[in-house]
Amino acid sequence: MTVDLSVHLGRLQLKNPIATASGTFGYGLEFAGFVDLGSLGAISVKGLSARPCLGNPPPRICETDAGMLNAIGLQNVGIEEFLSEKLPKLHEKGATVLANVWGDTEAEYRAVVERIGDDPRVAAVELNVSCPNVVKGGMVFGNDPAALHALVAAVRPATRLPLVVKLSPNVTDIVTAAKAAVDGGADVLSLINTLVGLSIDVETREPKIGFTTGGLSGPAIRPVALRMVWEVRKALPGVPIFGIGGIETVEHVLEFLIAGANAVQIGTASFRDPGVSGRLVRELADWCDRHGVARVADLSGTLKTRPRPEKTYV
Amino acid sequence: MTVDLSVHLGRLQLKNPIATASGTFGYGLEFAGFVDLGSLGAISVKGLSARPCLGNPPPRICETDAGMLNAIGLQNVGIEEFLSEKLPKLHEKGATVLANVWGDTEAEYRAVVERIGDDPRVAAVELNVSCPNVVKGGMVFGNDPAALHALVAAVRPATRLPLVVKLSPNVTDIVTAAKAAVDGGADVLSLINTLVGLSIDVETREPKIGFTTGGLSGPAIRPVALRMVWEVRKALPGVPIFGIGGIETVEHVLEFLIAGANAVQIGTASFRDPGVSGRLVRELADWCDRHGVARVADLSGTLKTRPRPEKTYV
Amino acid sequence: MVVNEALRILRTVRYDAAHFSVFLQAGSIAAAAKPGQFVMVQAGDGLRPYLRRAFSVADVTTVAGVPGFELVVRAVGVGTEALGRFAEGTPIPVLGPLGVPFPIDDLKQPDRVALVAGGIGLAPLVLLSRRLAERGIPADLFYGGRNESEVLKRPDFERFLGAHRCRYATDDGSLGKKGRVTDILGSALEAGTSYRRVYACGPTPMFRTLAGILDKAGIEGSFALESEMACGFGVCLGCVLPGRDGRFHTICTEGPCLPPTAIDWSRV
Amino acid sequence: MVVNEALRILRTVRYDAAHFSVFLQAGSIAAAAKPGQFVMVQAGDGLRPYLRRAFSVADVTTVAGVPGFELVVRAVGVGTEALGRFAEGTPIPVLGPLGVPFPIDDLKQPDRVALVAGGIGLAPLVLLSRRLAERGIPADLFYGGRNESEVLKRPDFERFLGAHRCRYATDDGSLGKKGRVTDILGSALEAGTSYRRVYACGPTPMFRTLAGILDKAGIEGSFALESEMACGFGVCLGCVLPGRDGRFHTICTEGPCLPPTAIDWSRV
Ligand SMILES: Cc1cc2nc3c(=O)[nH]c(=O)nc-3n(C[C@H](O)[C@H](O)[C@H](O)COP(=O)(O)OP(=O)(O)OC[C@H]3O[C@@H](n4cnc5c(N)ncnc54)[C@H](O)[C@@H]3O)c2cc1C
Ligand SMILES: Cc1cc2nc3c(=O)[nH]c(=O)nc-3n(C[C@H](O)[C@H](O)[C@H](O)COP(=O)(O)OP(=O)(O)OC[C@H]3O[C@@H](n4cnc5c(N)ncnc54)[C@H](O)[C@@H]3O)c2cc1C
Ligand SMILES: Cc1cc2nc3c(=O)[nH]c(=O)nc-3n(C[C@H](O)[C@H](O)[C@H](O)COP(=O)(O)O)c2cc1C
Ligand SMILES: Cc1cc2nc3c(=O)[nH]c(=O)nc-3n(C[C@H](O)[C@H](O)[C@H](O)COP(=O)(O)O)c2cc1C
Ligand code: FES
Ligand code: FES
Repeated sequence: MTVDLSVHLGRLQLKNPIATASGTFGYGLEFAGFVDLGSLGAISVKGLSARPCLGNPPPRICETDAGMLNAIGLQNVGIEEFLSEKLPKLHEKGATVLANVWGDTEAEYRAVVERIGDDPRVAAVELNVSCPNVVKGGMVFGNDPAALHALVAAVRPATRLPLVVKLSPNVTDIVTAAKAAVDGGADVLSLINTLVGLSIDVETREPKIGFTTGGLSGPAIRPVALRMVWEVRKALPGVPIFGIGGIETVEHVLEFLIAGANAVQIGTASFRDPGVSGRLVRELADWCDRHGVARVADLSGTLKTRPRPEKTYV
Repeated sequence: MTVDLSVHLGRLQLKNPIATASGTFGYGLEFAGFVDLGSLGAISVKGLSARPCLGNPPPRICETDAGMLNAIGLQNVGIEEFLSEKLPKLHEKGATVLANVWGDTEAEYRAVVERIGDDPRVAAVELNVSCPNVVKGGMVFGNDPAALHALVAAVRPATRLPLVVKLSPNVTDIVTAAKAAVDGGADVLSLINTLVGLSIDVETREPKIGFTTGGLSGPAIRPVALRMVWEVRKALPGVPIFGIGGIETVEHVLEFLIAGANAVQIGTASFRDPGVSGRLVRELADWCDRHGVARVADLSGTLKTRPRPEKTYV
Repeated sequence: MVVNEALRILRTVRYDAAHFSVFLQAGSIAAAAKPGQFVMVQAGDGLRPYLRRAFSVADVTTVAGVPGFELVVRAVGVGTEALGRFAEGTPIPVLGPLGVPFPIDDLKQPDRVALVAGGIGLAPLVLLSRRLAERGIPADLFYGGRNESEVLKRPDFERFLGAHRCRYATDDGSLGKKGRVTDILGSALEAGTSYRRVYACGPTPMFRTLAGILDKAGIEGSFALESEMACGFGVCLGCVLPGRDGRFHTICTEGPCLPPTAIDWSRV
Repeated sequence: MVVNEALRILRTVRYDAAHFSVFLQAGSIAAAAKPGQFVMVQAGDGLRPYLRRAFSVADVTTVAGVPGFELVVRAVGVGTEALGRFAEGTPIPVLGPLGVPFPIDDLKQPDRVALVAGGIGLAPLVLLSRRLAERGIPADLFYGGRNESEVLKRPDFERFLGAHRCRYATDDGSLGKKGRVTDILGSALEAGTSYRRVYACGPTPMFRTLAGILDKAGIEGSFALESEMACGFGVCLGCVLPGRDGRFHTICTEGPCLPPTAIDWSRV
């Protein structure tokens, strides 16, 4: 059986649902020795800003149980160097590129997206809204539905490319955030970014991360990510979703697709095994073949839930 | 050196900071063969309701990476049987008892707390506010600051015992929730309860938990719990805190104390090792001894944070 | 009394890629364990597996003169696989003995009983066979497996019960009758054999069919049930199965051995 | 080229409770590895340790005729401990060779260099010694440890460099001079010895002191630096150290071997 691995996230068409997550796959090129970049569904590059950013002082990372914390501080080469040095090479290798972007203010977000414009070498722009809103005193854009809506709406006119909004999971209600992003003009949602966490060196009594808190990623967060994907899919069945969070095996990929994602992004797992994303493309095809699934797109949102019971008392 | 292990959480005085978490230590008595119940700082019993509750249909639990999901559905013997059958035996064994309680409505919460009243065999009442508010269409009490404030204020007059409010971590801003609880009359805060998660059996395409979602506990959630303890301690330095979430070793206990907890509760770890809580009391004393800490209470909130850097651009 | 102790692995015997026996140091568990009881084993001190896993005490025995007890295991996932990989001599945390055993104290001399095993459900029936043999209670074994090589511990069963009392069914007919274990028990009952009680352990579909057969025949049963367990001693309330009375039965403390009539099989 | 391969453990040699060498099958890493480069090793397929750990390629060698390479390890936590527990023959995922090696290609015959090791920092200096010896470049070793038994691989150093060129310092004076390694290097410099370049690996305080000494003496250095690494090949940006230029240096790709003048030691 030839399995049809292609998936459509609205206007964004991918040859398969295995993408890589921003900040965990560099600018893609670093992985060329481990993965055929053109064989992946998509590559979300390290978050780009209008100006090159130096990032946070170390220590920036630490291991936690079944995961890690990071506070890289969004170090990146800046949009100009990306467009002139990285993107041409990615394009040449046949990569489907998601340009992950961020800014400190709405204007900065807009500036970097405008610079990308309608560049045909970019498949979609992915907005990382987990950035502290410097104007609103450090409150995170993605954690305030009104600020999120305004941000997406401000950025939306800057490009005709599909706009992916990557949501923060550090919210009471992911559906409200999802709606705000979609109302603002998001074509696709990516969920989730990292959970905010803390880890302490008890001998020095210092945080293990220089920035004090960091973003928790890896298998530890997978159940939370899956739940959020399922909630958003239920509430907004027409909105395409990238599922992200602790994916390491083909079973994990399937969990996200069944929960309602249309595609997934592999994050921290690429640190443990730089070849994992390429392998998952093959393993997913094999799994579908063995299970008689002709089109991988048909798996999306097929979770069979039972009706929730009422509480019963004696 | 004799280490002073005693801690004060406002009016709630504990012989040491090692307590056990509700739902993971039964009614305490089941552990009598593994732990001297009187040697623990406190025991929070399985969440009690006005009427005995049957709980959810199975499957109720599943393992996840570095943790587990549960949707027990708050099965419990009810407050009457607790007071007549369990509490006398706990009291006899010298246990310091936290009566963890819940209800479907404010009135039910109040009813169960009134039934406890000022019972001197109970050290404090612990309100589990992670219960869906049936009146408000299933929204969780603890996820809406106004409902949380109203609930705590409604329950507060029902007892003169110290009132502990156990917060839900599934919120955008734990500090807002903490303030709502304290304004409503909470003496002490317990944080955190479980994160809502999902896990899927990809062969059957069914959730592994009958209730679809479940509460994530265990080491996976520790960084999130620690971060929330630190945030609340910073914002409300005078409010005593039970730190909860993935604690398994004495280093984990110390992380929570340093982050700002005054005491901790051991949860899921008691399933893996029923003797862990008793052992942690001894190990904490040893650690303090080795490190020249005369009073364990002095550790609380001693995290040394560095000033957060501004973003720097090239 | 339930104890939580670190017991050394005395020996691991492999039957095939998926099945093996682990012999553990007796500790204070072996002497106390009754047929049908189980232990909770921590396979590794890491995070994967995270929770302990439940295993029936399959037999109480000695290994090269050292007193111990046996677990018979089918590797189906991370915990069972990890358990099979430990080196001999490794101490592993074991909690037990746990749960309600098979009721056998009320059996008297002329009583005859049946033992029904499906797949890895043989495990608790080995120790049961030993104890019944000691008491002189005649017992017929009905044991179904996928094929001959997945029918484990035959020499022990045949030694305790007598080879003539052991009947097998396999999916491929490689041993005994081709078909299901409930078929061969059903034939025996139709042929007029009657039993004071039927002890059984196996997968849910077997239990469901068997519950129907026993109900119809009016024969008492005792089933060693399974469900996912986090604690094994009644505190997590995770291991319940729905009862006929509308309540939920805590399998680790009210069971694992329960009469089939306690369970609402339509909801399992 | 960096490769990601599963390599078998050929042998594990224990020195004391905390120190051991692991010899791995050569794969395509051994032949390509240059002194100062490192590998990222996954110790176990489970969750603890979760990330790979970095180890210097300590030597390229053979074990019972089988080509391989050596890691010298100090067990300090979960990953290093797990690495020491594997059975011989176990395949483990290894990524490498990684990073910028010690610069040695520019050395010419009359050049004389020094090697400075602190504690487990000996590791990359073994292969460096071998290569310098092959090239006939005279090198003095200054090696500091807690005590004699923590001074590892002495026979190799003395074979490659000549015993008379190897000087030791220990905290307790059990081998060589009592004191710190930077003291014995300092004495040599004061006595008038000069070096074309000083290669060093050790803990941060040693680096900081040494950077000061070299700066004052006007001697070039190359330090094999350490920091916590999640990926090892430049993509997580987790392993940075602050540079004198105000930027952050990605230690896994710009290093690990960097001149001390690149780093802002006041902020490390
Ligand atoms: C009282 C009792 C006695 C048991 N005795 C034996 C025995 O003697 N020999 C033996 O091989 N097995 C026995 N089991 C089953 C054994 O506990 C499971 O096979 C084991 O927990 C699976 O763990 P795993 O990590 O290998 O698999 P996982 O990867 O955790 O799961 C693999 C599959 O097994 C299911 N499973 C997980 N835990 C259990 C469980 N506790 N019970 C049933 N299914 C489960 C999962 O849902 C999944 O489908 C017993 C179970 C119970 C409750
Ligand atoms: C390029 C490079 C080469 C190295 N070469 C060797 C070597 O040849 N032999 C050897 O024994 N060790 C070497 N190390 C150090 C080794 O990687 C760490 O000791 C190891 O990561 C600790 O892992 P763990 O799980 O045992 O300890 P953990 O429990 O993770 O940590 C224990 C302590 O070590 C610190 N630590 C953790 N990771 C690192 C790290 N990558 N670098 C420095 N400190 C760390 C932690 O902060 C903590 O204080 C090297 C490190 C780097 C970066
Ligand atoms: C080191 C690191 C850096 C990251 N940088 C970014 C980033 O620049 N932009 C972004 O949107 N997400 C970033 N993320 C988040 C990941 O893309 C992903 O959402 C998250 O790690 C969860 O997935 P995982 O558990 O598979 O890693 C980063 C994650 C890590 C671990
Ligand atoms: C099986 C189970 C049942 C629980 N039941 C309750 C409960 O009845 N009331 C309550 O307040 N918390 C309950 N909790 C939450 C725990 O008390 C604790 O807050 C949470 O598990 C996090 O701690 P841990 O990671 O140490 O387990 C339960 C947790 C588990 C795992
Ligand atoms: S396994 Fe915890 S109550 Fe039965
Ligand atoms: S370790 Fe990831 S960039 Fe250096």
